[in-house]
Amino acid sequence: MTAVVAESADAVEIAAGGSSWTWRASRAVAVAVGITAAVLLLVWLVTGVDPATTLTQFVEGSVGDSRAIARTLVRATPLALVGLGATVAIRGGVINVGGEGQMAIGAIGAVLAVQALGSGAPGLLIWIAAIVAGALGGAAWAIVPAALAATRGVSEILSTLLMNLITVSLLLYLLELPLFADPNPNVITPQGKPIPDAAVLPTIWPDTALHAGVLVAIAAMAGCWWWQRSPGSVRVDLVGANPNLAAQSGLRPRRARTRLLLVSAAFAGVAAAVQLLGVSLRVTTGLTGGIGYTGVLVAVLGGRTPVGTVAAAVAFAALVGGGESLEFEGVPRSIVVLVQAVAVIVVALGAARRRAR
Amino acid sequence: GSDEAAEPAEVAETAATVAADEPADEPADDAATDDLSVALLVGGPRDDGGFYQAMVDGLEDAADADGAMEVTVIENIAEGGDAGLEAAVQNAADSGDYDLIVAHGFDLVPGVARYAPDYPDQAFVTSLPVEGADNVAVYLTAFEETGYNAGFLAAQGKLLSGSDGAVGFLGGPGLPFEEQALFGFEQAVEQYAPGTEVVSVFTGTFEDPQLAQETATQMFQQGVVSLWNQQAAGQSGVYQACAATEGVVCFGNGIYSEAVSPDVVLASTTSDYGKLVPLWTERLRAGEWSPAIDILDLTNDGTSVTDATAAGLEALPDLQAAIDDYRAGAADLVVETMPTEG
Amino acid sequence: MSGSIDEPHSTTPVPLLDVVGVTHDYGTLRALDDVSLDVAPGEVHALVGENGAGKSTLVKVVAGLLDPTAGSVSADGRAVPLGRTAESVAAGIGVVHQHFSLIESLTATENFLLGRPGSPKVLPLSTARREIAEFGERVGLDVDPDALVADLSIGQRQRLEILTALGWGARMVLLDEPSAVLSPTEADALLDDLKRLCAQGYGFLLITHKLREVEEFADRVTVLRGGRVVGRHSGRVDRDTLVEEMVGAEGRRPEAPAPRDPGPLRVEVRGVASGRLADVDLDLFGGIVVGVAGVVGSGQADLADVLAGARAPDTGTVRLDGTQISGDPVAAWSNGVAVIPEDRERDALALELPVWCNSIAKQHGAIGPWHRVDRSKVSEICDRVIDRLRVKPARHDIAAGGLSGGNQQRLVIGRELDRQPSLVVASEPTRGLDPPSALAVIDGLRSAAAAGAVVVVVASDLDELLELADRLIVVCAGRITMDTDAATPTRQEIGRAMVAVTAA
Amino acid sequence: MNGSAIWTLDFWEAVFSTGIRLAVPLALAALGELIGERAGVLNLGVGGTMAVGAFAGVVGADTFGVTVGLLVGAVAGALFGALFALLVVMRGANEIVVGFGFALGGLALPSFLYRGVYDTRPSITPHQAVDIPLLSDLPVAGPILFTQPLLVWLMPLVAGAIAFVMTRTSAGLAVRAVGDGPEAARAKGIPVDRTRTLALSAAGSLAGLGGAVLSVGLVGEYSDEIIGGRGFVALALVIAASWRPWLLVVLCLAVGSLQGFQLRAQSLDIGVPVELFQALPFVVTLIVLAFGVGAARAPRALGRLTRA
Ligand SMILES: Nc1ncnc2c1ncn2[C@@H]1O[C@H](COP(=O)(O)OP(=O)(O)OP(=O)(O)O)[C@@H](O)[C@H]1O
Ligand SMILES: Nc1ncnc2c1ncn2[C@@H]1O[C@H](COP(=O)(O)OP(=O)(O)OP(=O)(O)O)[C@@H](O)[C@H]1O
Ligand SMILES: [Mg+2]
Ligand SMILES: [Mg+2]
Repeated sequence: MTAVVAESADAVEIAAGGSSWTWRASRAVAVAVGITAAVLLLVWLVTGVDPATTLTQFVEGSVGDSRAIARTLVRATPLALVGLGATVAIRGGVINVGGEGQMAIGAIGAVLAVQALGSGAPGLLIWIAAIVAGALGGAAWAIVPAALAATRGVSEILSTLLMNLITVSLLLYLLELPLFADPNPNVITPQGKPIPDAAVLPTIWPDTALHAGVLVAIAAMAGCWWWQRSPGSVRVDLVGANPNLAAQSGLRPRRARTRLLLVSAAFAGVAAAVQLLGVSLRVTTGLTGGIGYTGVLVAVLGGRTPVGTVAAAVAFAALVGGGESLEFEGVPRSIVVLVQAVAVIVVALGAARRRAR
Repeated sequence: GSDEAAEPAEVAETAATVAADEPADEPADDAATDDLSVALLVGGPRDDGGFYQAMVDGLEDAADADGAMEVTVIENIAEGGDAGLEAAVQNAADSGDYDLIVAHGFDLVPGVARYAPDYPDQAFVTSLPVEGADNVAVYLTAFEETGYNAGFLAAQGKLLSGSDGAVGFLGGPGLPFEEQALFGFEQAVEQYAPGTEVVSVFTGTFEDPQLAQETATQMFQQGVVSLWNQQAAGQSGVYQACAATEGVVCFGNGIYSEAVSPDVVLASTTSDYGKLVPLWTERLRAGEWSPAIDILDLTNDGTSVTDATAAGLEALPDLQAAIDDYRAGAADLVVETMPTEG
Repeated sequence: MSGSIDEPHSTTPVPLLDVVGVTHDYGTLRALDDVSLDVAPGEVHALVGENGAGKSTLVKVVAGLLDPTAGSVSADGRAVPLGRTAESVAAGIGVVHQHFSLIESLTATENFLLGRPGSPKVLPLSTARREIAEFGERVGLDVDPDALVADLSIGQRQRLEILTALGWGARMVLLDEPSAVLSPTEADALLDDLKRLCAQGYGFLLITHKLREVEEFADRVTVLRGGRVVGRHSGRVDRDTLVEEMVGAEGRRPEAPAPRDPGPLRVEVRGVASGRLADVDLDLFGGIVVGVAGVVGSGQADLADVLAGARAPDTGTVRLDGTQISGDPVAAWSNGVAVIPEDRERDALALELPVWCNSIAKQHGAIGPWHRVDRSKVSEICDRVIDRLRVKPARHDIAAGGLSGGNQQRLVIGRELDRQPSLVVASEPTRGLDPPSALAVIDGLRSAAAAGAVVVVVASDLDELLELADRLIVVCAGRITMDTDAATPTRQEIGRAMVAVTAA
Repeated sequence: MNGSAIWTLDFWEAVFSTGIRLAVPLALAALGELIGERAGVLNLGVGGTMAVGAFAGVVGADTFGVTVGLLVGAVAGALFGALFALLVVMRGANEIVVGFGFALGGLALPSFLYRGVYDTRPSITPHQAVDIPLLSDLPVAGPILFTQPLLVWLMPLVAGAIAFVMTRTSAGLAVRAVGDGPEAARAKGIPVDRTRTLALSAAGSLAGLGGAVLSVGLVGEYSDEIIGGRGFVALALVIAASWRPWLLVVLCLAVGSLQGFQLRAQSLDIGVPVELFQALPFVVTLIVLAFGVGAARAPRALGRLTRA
C-alpha cells in the first residue's frame, strides 16, 4: 500500500507541476469564468436567484468592504496553514487528510499551554507557547498513522481519515472533562473554557475582524518559500519521486515520509492554535469546520508552491464568504462545497491534460 | 473564574421576573405596526426536526400572526466552523437590513459576544447571556423541564397502554443539555410511574436515522414499551422502528415530529419559541431594545407538551385528559436542576 | 549480400504473413515508412534494427493494436482487417510482445484464456487446463496450467506465451525480443523450440538484437532503420554487414579490449555466502573490467548486491581498499561504490523530476549550504554528468522521463561515475540499448577502469560481456566455475562453465 | 439493567440482527469499491456516491415507489461512477484528487438539490422485516437471519455474484487483468479503459444502491447527514479484506455488530464512556487495516493509474 500511495502522491505532484506562467494564468481565468457561469446557471435553475443578484451579493460578501475582506483573510489563515503543510508533504509523496483530527488535538494542546500559563502571563509568551503546543498536539495525533505507515505499510490516506472519525468522539469526551469544560452552567453544549483576554490575538486592522494570526500564516508562507529553495526540498522531491533512488542516496525515505506526515500534522496544529487564539477563543467542536479537508484541496489547487497555496486559500475563503452571504438570498450554502469540489476536479483535469502533452 | 460560574444563576432569577412582568417597557411611539425584518441564524438545517426547526417554525408562525414581520433564515452555518458562525453574525449585522438578529444556538453566542458591541444600534437575541452588550437580549430553555415533559409523556405511554415494561430515552451525542433533559426525564418517570425502569441510550449523533432506528429497535427488544427521543434528522428512524414493533408507543420532541410520522407519534414535547416573538416585536417597535432575559419554562408554557395527535387519541384514548391535567398543574411543578460537575 | 531491397516477396506462393507497404505515424513522427515483409510456413524470419527503428511498432500493427496510416496485412492469402486484435488473432497471427504480456497474479490457464476471442462468458477453466496440457505436449512446450505466472521462470513464461498464441490457433507468431531477458541456455532452448515448430509448419517473425541468434537460427533477415527496410538477406549473413545496415555510418564495432596490466588489489571478497552465493573468494584489481556471466539465478545478481552494499552477506566479508562494505548502500556509496542497477526506472531515476535533480541525487549534500541551493554548483555538477556520456538533449530542466531510454542510461552512468568511484557495479548496463548508446556506456565504463576503478559488469549477453571485459568470471550454482582473462576462452568453454559444477 | 444480560442469548441475537442491518448499506458500497479497485482504480468518493444514490432513490421512490427508488439510486450511482471514470480513466485526472472532490461534492450536490426540490421532506414507507416461514422459528438463526427486511439478502447475493464473476467469467478475468497488469491486458486485446469504466460504473451503482437502501429501503427518507462516515469505513474495509468479497462482507458484519454491541451495551452501565463505544468501530477498522493482510495482495495497478 505504501507504494500505491507513493505513486498517487507522485501523480498529485505532477498534477501540481508547472508550465509557463502566462499559459497557466490565462487558462485558469478561462476555467474560472466557465465554472462561474455554470454555477450561476445552476443557482438560477434550482433556486430562482438571478445571476446578477448572485454575483453582486457574492462579491459583496467576499470582498465588498473592509470587513468582508478581513473576514476572508481570517478564514484563509488556518486554511493556508493546513495547506502549506499539505503542500510540503505532497511533494514527498505523503497525503495527509487527517487535518480535522490533528487540528482538534492541536487545539487541545494549545489550550493546555494557555491554561498552564494562566491569565497573568504576557500575551506574546502565551501565543508562542500555544502555537508550539498546538504544533506538538497536531503532530502527536499523526504518530499512529505515521507508525502504521512506516511499520505496516498502511496507507496514511485511510488511517488519517479514520483518525478524524475517532477524534469526533474523543473531542466530545475531552470537552466534558473538568480540565477543559466550560464551568458556566448555562453552557450546555460541548465547549471548553474561554481563554483569558490576555491570550486573545489582537486585531491588526481596526474595526474589522482581522487578527494577528494572519501574520503567522504569512510567516509560514515565507518559511515554506525559503524552504522550497533549499536543498531540503530537493531531498523531499527525490523521496516523493523515487523512494528507491532516495534510499540509495542516503535519504531514508521511510523516515522522511514519517517526518513529513508529522510536519504537515504540526502545521494543522498551528492552524488550530491560531484559530483558537484568534477566532474561537475556546475549544469547540466547530473549531476545525472542515478546514482540515479543505486545506488539502487548497494545496492541490495551489500547485505545490507556497505562494500558490496561500493564494488558493484566499480564493477558497472568498468563495466561502461570498457563498455565505448568498444565503441571505436563499441560496443553500452547500453550493460552496460543490464549487470547491468542481474547482479541484477541474484543476486535476487540467494537470492531466498538461501531463499528456 | 468562580465568579463567572456564580453569575448566571442570579441572572436567571431576575430573568424570571422580567419574563413574568412583561411588558415592562411602555411603548415609546406609534410604531406598533412598523414592518419588521428579522434574520434567524441557525447552525444546522432549518428542517432538522429538532432544535433549529423549533425556532424556525416558531418565528415563522409568529410572523404570520404578526402580519408585518418578515423572517430570513440562514441555515447550516456550523458547516463553516467557528469562523463561519462568527462571519454569519457579522454579515447579518453588517448588511443593516434587519431590525432583529436571532442567533439561535449556543455555538453562535461567541459571535454575538464579539460583534454586538460593534453594532450598538442593532438588536440581537441569542441563547446565552452575553456580558457588556446592551443590545443583546437572551432567551434560555430549561432543559430539565423539557426532559420532565418528556418523562411525563413516556410514563403516560406506559401507564395508559397498560404495558409492563421500561420507558426509554433515546439521545444523540450525549451532550450536557441532553444529560439535563435526562435528569428531568427520570424525575418525571419516578413521579408518574414510580419504580419504572428508565433505559437511556445515546447513539452518538442526532443525524443518523439508521443508527437511531436500530437503537430504538434494540431498546424495544430490551423491554422498552414507551419511548421518547431527542433526535433531529435521526428521529424518522425511531418512528420507523416504532411502527414496526408491536405494543410500543412513541413520543416526539416537537410539533414537526408529528409531521415526520403522524401515525406513530402520539404527542410531543415542545419548546414554543413563538412565545418569545411578541415580546421581542413589542420592544422593537417601541424602540426600546434591552438586554432582557426570557426563560422558556413550564410556568410560561414556553416548554410544554402538545395535544395528543389523532393517532394518539386512537391508541390511548385517555391521553388527552392526562395532558390537560398536566398542563393545568405545570406552573406548580418543581423540577430539580442537574448539579453541575466539579 | 544475398538478397536485395526491391525483392519484397519470397518464392513461397502463400505466405503465412504478408505485410505490404505499412506506414505508421505517431503524431508527426513517422515510425514506419512503407515497410513490406512476409513470413513463409516453416521459416524463422528475423527482423533486426537499432532501438527505435520501428520493430515493435510493426508488431503492434500486425497484432491489431495500432491502426496504421497506410498499408495492408494479409495472412494465408486473406486480408486482415487492421486495428483490431480479435481480427489478427482470428487470422492466425499470434504475438509475444517485448514487454508486459502476462499477468503475474493470474494462473497460466487464466492467462491462456484472457482476451481469447470468442471465449464464452463463463470461463471454460477445465477445458482450457486440458488444452494447455494436451496441446503443450503436442508442440513440446510444457507448462503447469495451475501455476501462478509469478512463480514461473522467465523461460517458462516465454513458453506459455508461445503456447497461448499457438493454442489460440496461430500459425505464425511474432516474437519481440524474446531472448533479451533469457540466459543464453534458455535462449538457445527457446530458439530450438522454434526450429522444431517450424518443422510442423509454423512460421515465426523473430525480433532480436543478438546477431548471433540471427546467424544461427534465421532463415531470412530483414533490417529496419528509421522505419524503413534497408536490407533483406536469406541464408547465412555476415554480422558486420548487418551492423553496418542497422546503424548506418555511425556504427563501429568496438575493438576487443587490449589486455592490460592489473592495478593494485582493491576489493577482497572472503568466504561470502549470500542468496545463491556459497563461500566465494575473489580478489579484484583496479583498472580492470570484470565481466560476470552465468545462467540466470546462478548467484551473479547476489554477487552484485553484496558488492554494491545493497545486502550484507550471510557470512564472510567484502573489503574495498581495506574498508568493510557492510550491507549499507549509503555507506558503500560514500566509500566510493557506484551502482548501475538493472531496472533503471525503478531504482535509478526519478522520472518526473528534472535532469538536474537526477544528476545531483547522490550528491544532494553538495548542492549548497543548508539554507540555499547553490544554482551554479548544481549547474556545474549537472553539466559534468551530462557531458560524460553526452546525454541528449543536454538540458537541465526537462524531466528525466522525457529522455529516451538510451539517454536515461547515459544520465545514470554519468551520475554514478561523477565522483570518481573506486568500485563500479553495473547490472545489464547495455541491455536494450541501441548501438551508439551501448558504445557510450562501454566507453564510460572502460574509462572508469582506466582511471583506476574496479569495474564489475553482470550481464546475460555473453557477446556484450566479451566486448567489454578484461577478465571473465563465470558463476554456476553460487560458485565461481571459471575465472580467466576474457580473451582466452571460447564460447563453448564458457557455456560449459555456465552449466558445469566443476570448473572447466 | 446490569452486566449479566451480556450472557443471555437475547442480547447477542439483538446485537447480530442489528449488525446485519447496519452492515447492508456499508457492504454494498464496499463491494462496489472492491470491483473498482480490482480494476486498478481507487475511488475515494464512495461516500459522495452513496449520498447521491440516497437522494436520487428518495426522489424516485417519492414518485414511483420503493422498488423504483432503489433502482433510481443504483442508476444515479452508476452515472456518478461513470463520471468518475470519464475524468480519471479517460482523461487521466489524478484519482486521489478527483476522488476527494467526489467525496465532498457528492455530499454537497444532493444537499443543494434537496433544498431546491423539496419544501417538506418526502416520506417513504421502507421495507419491513419479513418473517420467513419455518426458518424464522429456528432458534438463534431465526431471529438473527430470518426476520429481516428482504433487502439484507442483497448482501450475500451481491457478494456471491461478485465472487463468481471475478473468478469464473471472462468479464471478471478482464477486470482482474486490467487491475493487475493493464499493459499486458491491453497487449492481449482487452480494452483497458472500457473495462475500467464499466467496473467503475458497476462500483458506482452498488454505492448508489447502498445509499438508496439506506434512505429508501431501511429509513424512509433523505437527510444531509444520512451517509455519515460510511464511505470512508467502506474504503478501509476493502483493503482490510484484501479485496475478497466474502471476507469483506464478514468485516462489514463485524463492524455493524460492533455498533450493535455498543448501542446495546450502553444500557448495561458497565462504566465505560459512551464516546469510547462510539469510536470503537473506527478504532477496530484501523486495527484491522493495520494487522490484516491487505496490502500484500493489492491489485498491482491500484493507485498508479497508467494510460495503458
Ligand atoms: N514510500 C515507499 N515506497 C516504496 N518503497 C519504499 C518506500 N519507503 C521506503 N521504501 C523502501 O523500503 C526499504 C527500507 O526503507 P528505508 O530504507 O526507507 O528505511 P530507512 O532509510 O532504513 O529508514 P530508518 O532510518 O527509519 O530505518 C527501502 O529499500 C526503500 O526502497
Ligand atoms: N506510443 C508512441 N508514441 C509516440 N512515439 C512512439 C510511441 N511508441 C514508439 N514511438 C517511437 O516510434 C519509434 C519506433 O519505436 P519502436 O518501439 O517501434 O522501436 P523498436 O524498434 O521496437 O525499438 P527497441 O529496439 O528499443 O524495442 C521510436 O522513435 C519511438 O520513440
Ligand atoms: Mg533502516
Ligand atoms: Mg521494441
